[in-house]
Amino acid sequence: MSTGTAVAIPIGRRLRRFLRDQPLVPLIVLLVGLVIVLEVLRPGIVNERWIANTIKFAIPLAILASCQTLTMLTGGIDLSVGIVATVSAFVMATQVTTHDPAIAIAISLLPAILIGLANGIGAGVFRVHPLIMTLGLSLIATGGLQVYQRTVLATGSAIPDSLAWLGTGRTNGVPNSLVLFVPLAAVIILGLRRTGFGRLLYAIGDNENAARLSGVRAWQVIVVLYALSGLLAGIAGLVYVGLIKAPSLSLAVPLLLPSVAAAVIGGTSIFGGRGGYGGTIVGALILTVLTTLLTVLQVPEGARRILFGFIILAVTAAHVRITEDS
Amino acid sequence: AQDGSYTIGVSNTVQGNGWREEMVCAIKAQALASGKVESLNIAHRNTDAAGQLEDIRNLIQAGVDAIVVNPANPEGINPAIKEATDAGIVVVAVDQAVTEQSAFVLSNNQEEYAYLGAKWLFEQLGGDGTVVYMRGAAGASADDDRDAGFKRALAEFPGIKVAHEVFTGWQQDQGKQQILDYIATGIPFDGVWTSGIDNVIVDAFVESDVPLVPIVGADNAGFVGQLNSVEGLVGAAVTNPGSIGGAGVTLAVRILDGETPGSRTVLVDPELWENVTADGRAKLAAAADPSLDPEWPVSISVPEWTNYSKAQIIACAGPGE
Amino acid sequence: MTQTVRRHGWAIGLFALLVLLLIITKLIQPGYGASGIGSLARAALPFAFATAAQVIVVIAGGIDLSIASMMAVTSVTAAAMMDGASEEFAVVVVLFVLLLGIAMGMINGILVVLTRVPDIVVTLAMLFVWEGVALLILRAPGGAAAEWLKGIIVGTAGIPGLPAEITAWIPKALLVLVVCLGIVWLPLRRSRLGLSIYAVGSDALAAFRSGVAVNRTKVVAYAVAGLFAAMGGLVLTMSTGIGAPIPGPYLLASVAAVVLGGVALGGGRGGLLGPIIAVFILRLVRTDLTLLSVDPNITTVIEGTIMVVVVILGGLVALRGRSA
Amino acid sequence: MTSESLLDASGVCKSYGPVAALRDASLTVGPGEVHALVGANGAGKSTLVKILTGAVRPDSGRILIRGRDRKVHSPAEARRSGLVSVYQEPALIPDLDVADNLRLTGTPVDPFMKWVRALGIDKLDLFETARDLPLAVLRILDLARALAIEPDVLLLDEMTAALPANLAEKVLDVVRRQCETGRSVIFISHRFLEISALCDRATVLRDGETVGVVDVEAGVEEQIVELMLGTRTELGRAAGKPQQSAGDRRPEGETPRLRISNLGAGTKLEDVSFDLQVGEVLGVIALEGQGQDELFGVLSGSRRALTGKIEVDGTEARFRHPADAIRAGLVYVPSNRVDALLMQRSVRENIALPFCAGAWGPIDMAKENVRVDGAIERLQIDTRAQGEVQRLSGGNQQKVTIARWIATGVQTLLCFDPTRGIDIRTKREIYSLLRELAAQGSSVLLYTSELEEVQLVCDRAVVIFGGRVVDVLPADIANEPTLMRAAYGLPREVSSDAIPGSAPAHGASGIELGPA
Ligand SMILES: Nc1ncnc2c1ncn2[C@@H]1O[C@H](COP(=O)(O)OP(=O)(O)OP(=O)(O)O)[C@@H](O)[C@H]1O
Ligand SMILES: Nc1ncnc2c1ncn2[C@@H]1O[C@H](COP(=O)(O)OP(=O)(O)OP(=O)(O)O)[C@@H](O)[C@H]1O
Ligand SMILES: [Mg+2]
Ligand SMILES: [Mg+2]
Repeated sequence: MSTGTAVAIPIGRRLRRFLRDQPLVPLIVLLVGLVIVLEVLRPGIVNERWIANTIKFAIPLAILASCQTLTMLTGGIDLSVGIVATVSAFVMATQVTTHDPAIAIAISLLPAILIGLANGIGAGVFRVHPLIMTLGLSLIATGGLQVYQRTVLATGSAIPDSLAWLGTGRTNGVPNSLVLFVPLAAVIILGLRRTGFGRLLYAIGDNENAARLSGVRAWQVIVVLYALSGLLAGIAGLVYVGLIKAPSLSLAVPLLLPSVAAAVIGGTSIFGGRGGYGGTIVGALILTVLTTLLTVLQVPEGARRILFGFIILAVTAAHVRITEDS
Repeated sequence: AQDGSYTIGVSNTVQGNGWREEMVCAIKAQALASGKVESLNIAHRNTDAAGQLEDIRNLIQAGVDAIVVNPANPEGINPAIKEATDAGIVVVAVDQAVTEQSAFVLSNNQEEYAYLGAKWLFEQLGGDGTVVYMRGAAGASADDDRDAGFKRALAEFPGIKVAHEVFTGWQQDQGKQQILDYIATGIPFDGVWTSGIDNVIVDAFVESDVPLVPIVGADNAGFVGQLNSVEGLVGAAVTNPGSIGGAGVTLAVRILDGETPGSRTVLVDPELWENVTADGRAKLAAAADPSLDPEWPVSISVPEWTNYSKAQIIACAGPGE
Repeated sequence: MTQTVRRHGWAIGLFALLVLLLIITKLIQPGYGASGIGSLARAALPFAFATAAQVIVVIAGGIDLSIASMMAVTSVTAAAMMDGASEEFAVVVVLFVLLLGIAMGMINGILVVLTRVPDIVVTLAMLFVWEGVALLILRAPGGAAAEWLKGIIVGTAGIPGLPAEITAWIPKALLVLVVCLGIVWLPLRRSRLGLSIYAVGSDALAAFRSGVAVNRTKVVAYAVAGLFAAMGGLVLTMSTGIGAPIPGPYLLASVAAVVLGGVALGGGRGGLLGPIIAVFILRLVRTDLTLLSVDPNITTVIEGTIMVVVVILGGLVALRGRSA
Repeated sequence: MTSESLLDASGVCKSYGPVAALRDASLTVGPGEVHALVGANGAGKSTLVKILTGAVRPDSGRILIRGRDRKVHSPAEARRSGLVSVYQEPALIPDLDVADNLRLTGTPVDPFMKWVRALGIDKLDLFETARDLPLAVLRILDLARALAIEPDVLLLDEMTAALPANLAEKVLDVVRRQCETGRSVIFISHRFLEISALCDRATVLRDGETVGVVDVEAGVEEQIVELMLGTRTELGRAAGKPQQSAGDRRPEGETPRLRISNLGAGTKLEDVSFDLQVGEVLGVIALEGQGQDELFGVLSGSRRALTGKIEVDGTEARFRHPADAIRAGLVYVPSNRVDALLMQRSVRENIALPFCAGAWGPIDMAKENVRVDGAIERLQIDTRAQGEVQRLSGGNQQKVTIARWIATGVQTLLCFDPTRGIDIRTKREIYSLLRELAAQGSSVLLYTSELEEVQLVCDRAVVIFGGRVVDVLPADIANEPTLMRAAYGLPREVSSDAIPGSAPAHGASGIELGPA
């Protein structure tokens, strides 16, 4: 039996403890590692322009992943974000031909909030599992978008300069989309830690019954949460269409699974009660860099997907191992 | 059935893509314009060959007179086509061929599509240089056919090398990120061949402030507009009309009327419009149509096969709507 | 008796709904008959196997997002192996592909257990992996299927002892489904292994303390899911005659059918019957919408609405039942 | 039992991150012995049990079974070595019915049913889903299942804590008979009465270390408590009689804090009426399943009343959600901590939860600090592992559930068996806290399964039987025998001067669960 006070904690243990208390650090290390691998494979690729491009593509993904982070904290998920973002982008692009851009943007966010609200009412009031509720509503939204599309075929579409500036532009080498994203991320991160609403998300995800006994009306929180998630998805769609500049009927749909992956890689528990938005942002960056890395790898497409899958798994497994109790 | 009262079923397995949406609108417009179609019965969703089997069988149950189908792949839906033709239903496959002999085929020649564009590009480069090869969706048979055409052209130009081959999945956003990444590597290349994800590629060059290289795309309204207007852009659009669906309706109606064509297969060969020669520029200028959705092919009709007006296809209304 | 009704109440309700839908179908299309039921059964087959695979994993407290990709792998493997091979060789192919399915499922399960990453994340990653594998096996749709295999799910079955009037209504595809699911599910459900699967999904800690080998049980559940997915992949090859490397729309459909069928996402509760009936309901709704020649875009809206409304109604019924 | 020991564990250590659950624990059990394992909350008793039965791996330590070195990696392996445990938490699979639960563990049904009957449950539907059974029944079934496979060493972790007195008595009987056949039992309980009535020896754990092994004989309690707590002071005195309560000084005719009239809910609560005065601690006494769950459910807003009315400070109140009850000043402390806590969140977030329920906006951190720290201090919560509440021991977790309401400023506290499974020091702290609250003008409604608590903390007690109030007793005559008689629905004896501390003669009549 050691009797002295534990002064000499082995360095390994100390490192582990440090990493566990700072779960962002290993994620960032990993991100840097991927960038280094990329630079080794394609010397010269990591330059100012590439970094700006990566950030531009990571931002819409990170905003969509914020929807997953917030809903996953309560033990839910939002599978409608891909189509909601697309709806917003498409509605904006078609409305802008007849309206002022600001009005078109406002109009385009309306369906996003409404879909979110419907998700929230289903999940919060009728207690439908969010997976099913958001899946069902994404089907409904897909159909609705197609119907809408028919009615506006003659109007054409356009991307307002302001959104193009936001999505694609750079000022002194810094992507303009950071103007929107930095405050947004700050609000989400602080909101989760320092507001009653943020605390309630964790509380509901951890133990809804306990929250209820403490006087929390969970359904209200859930309804607001999913409406917020819809709004965020709508914003992501607008930023994305500003970046891609081609409003299609499936614009952001391929981002759905990556948005879930970004939140999970970032350390948010899919069972609720644990996680945060900081990790999600790094997760989105990791995924974006990984996509580039696989693009520049000259291997068959099949092998590329296999690698993508295994790398996601390896990253999450490493993160779980580092952050869990030893 | 007597004149003017045909019911035509439609089966399509990709939803939410401009080309396919145009195809469906062409089908509706042609059905209306023909005056011989009483109603359309459209099964239109994202699914695979097995799902298309289901849709075709449902259409058989619904008692349609003819089925216009854009097949998920050339072989997978043969059993249902056979069942339909056995039941006396006329089946017309559009866009892609099917191997079932009892069906009529009115298809875009995908191999030729790729060959034509690639050959033009390689000639443009003087038979020497490197190109970025931006394919469609991995595992799709149309992509495979186009690959065959591209490889055929490549074989004819030993001086051309493929610097980079990627699958865009026919997604605008993926294509844009991929080309931006590649531009960022700084590795020089001389041309880009795309499988129809084209206007975002031009955007990427413009936004990155790098010199444009020759780009081959499809006749999508957005890209055609760029070929006409973007300073310094050299490129070509290869036609791949979505309006082939309307042609399919015409063929089906003709067969129902008793005018069975001599050959069961009609391949619609693509055209190439480039902006290098005056002739090509004239064609492009004539084809350009800024009022169309950028994802829609500008060839909104197939000469001799369709007789609807532009207003009709944009209205996208079928009989009884 | 009441015990049975209470336990299978949801499935019984779904069955009533299915019968109602069949009657409606007959009203819409008076010609709807044996051939219609036959194509319904064939359309339901791949969905049913995908759903069965999902059911067992969900009962074990997990979820498998890689089911459609595994179906693609087994489908292209079968089609590629049978291409140009003899009819008899197809027997070997079938056995091989079933084993392949079990192996893939086991890999999923082992990764879930070893990495301690939540199931949904592991199988999300494996979705990409299996998709890649399928593409490496066949880069475009192709291959072939033995004629006898294709014939298995076509037409109606003559069952000895039953009059022709009845057997004329029983499609072979339905029989194939019942036999394949029954052979695996019935012995499993009543065995200790089956109970263990329920136990692990219900409360893994309590299961561990009850002496259940939790990890092994999870791996088994995933392996059985892989087996069902392989059956689904085979069915795809049997019905289309080829293999296609791009996964079909079976993943989300399987999750929807599982929930509609009364299996709790979270584990431990539900059975196979309800979800399979739900598959038939969803397919029949599709048929009805086509028969009614509803605008295809509205069709998507209707399908989404039905999903949401049925689950909401189910929730309300369950609440009513509990408070009564 | 001197020669050959059945089980011999020594030097067992186990850490959870920074928390050392066990530092150097040892335990020796001989054949035919009932061995008590005692210690304050968080001393490491449950952890030791889990290690002995393979549910948790130790960091180090040596376990000998019948003199042979054994490594047990799972409860299943432990069972094969003859060690079976009934853990502190129910271990039946909630979604399986009882029969399937038995099949899962390979438990023979006939012996199981025999034990179930011996343990006082006459009617058991084997096809009932475990989730639908009350906690007390689940505990009994756990025990019966363990007994049915005839273990050499039976480990009971706070088996009696969640049981009503009649069932607890049966358990003690069964344990006694168990060791008569040469089998051993390791018995964990916070109730000294049970330990002295049952056990041969006791191993005392303090802060994860074995600090002593004593033979249980008359007067050994003081010694155990001393070992347990490591101090000598303040222990001779019990929490003492209730202070002169505010209730007694109350002027006539003042409106009560809470007036309940003809309340009925669910199938069990039929017709209950009583008043809770300002500054009063009112005990509620009932056997298992007499409607007390429903009563507290209705008062806390978690379920709806069918009949009757509730008046708070003279105005009628209707609660559709706990939030309504909280707004009316009625706050609820459930007995099951799992129901009340956010296990993955910090102590701070748990305590501050009720504030967030009403205020979704930015949190005033400075104000929150003051309130939370005040509550932690007042309840003396051990916050070494405050990052996640699940790392606290049971007693400290229970304190957090109360601290939450102390921080809010409580008017009426509804406590449902708040001292279940809590060590004696913590209990006393909670008692004096309740008295203090009452003295400050709060009211407390206290359901307790430990009858002696009525005289320790309450001013009065209402006894509920079959969903109705059968008696209301002032604390000075509410000794255990009187309460017990009333709880069984028997009329009050004419002379009620029973001797405090004498063992109540309960469990004799075959009482069934559920309303009479
Ligand atoms: N114990 C329960 N049993 C059955 N249903 C419940 C229970 N508790 C809540 N619900 C239902 O679940 C939903 C959400 O419950 P929650 O308690 O969060 O809302 P609420 O504030 O009680 O709603 P309301 O104001 O309508 O009473 C509501 O529809 C509610 O009726
Ligand atoms: N899974 C765990 N993770 C972290 N800490 C734990 C865990 N389990 C127990 N502990 C800690 O180990 C210590 C001993 O806990 P244990 O449950 O063994 O106490 P106990 O003696 O059974 O207490 P009680 O009488 O309250 O049941 C406590 O400080 C507790 O906080
Ligand atoms: Mg304990
Ligand atoms: Mg404990």
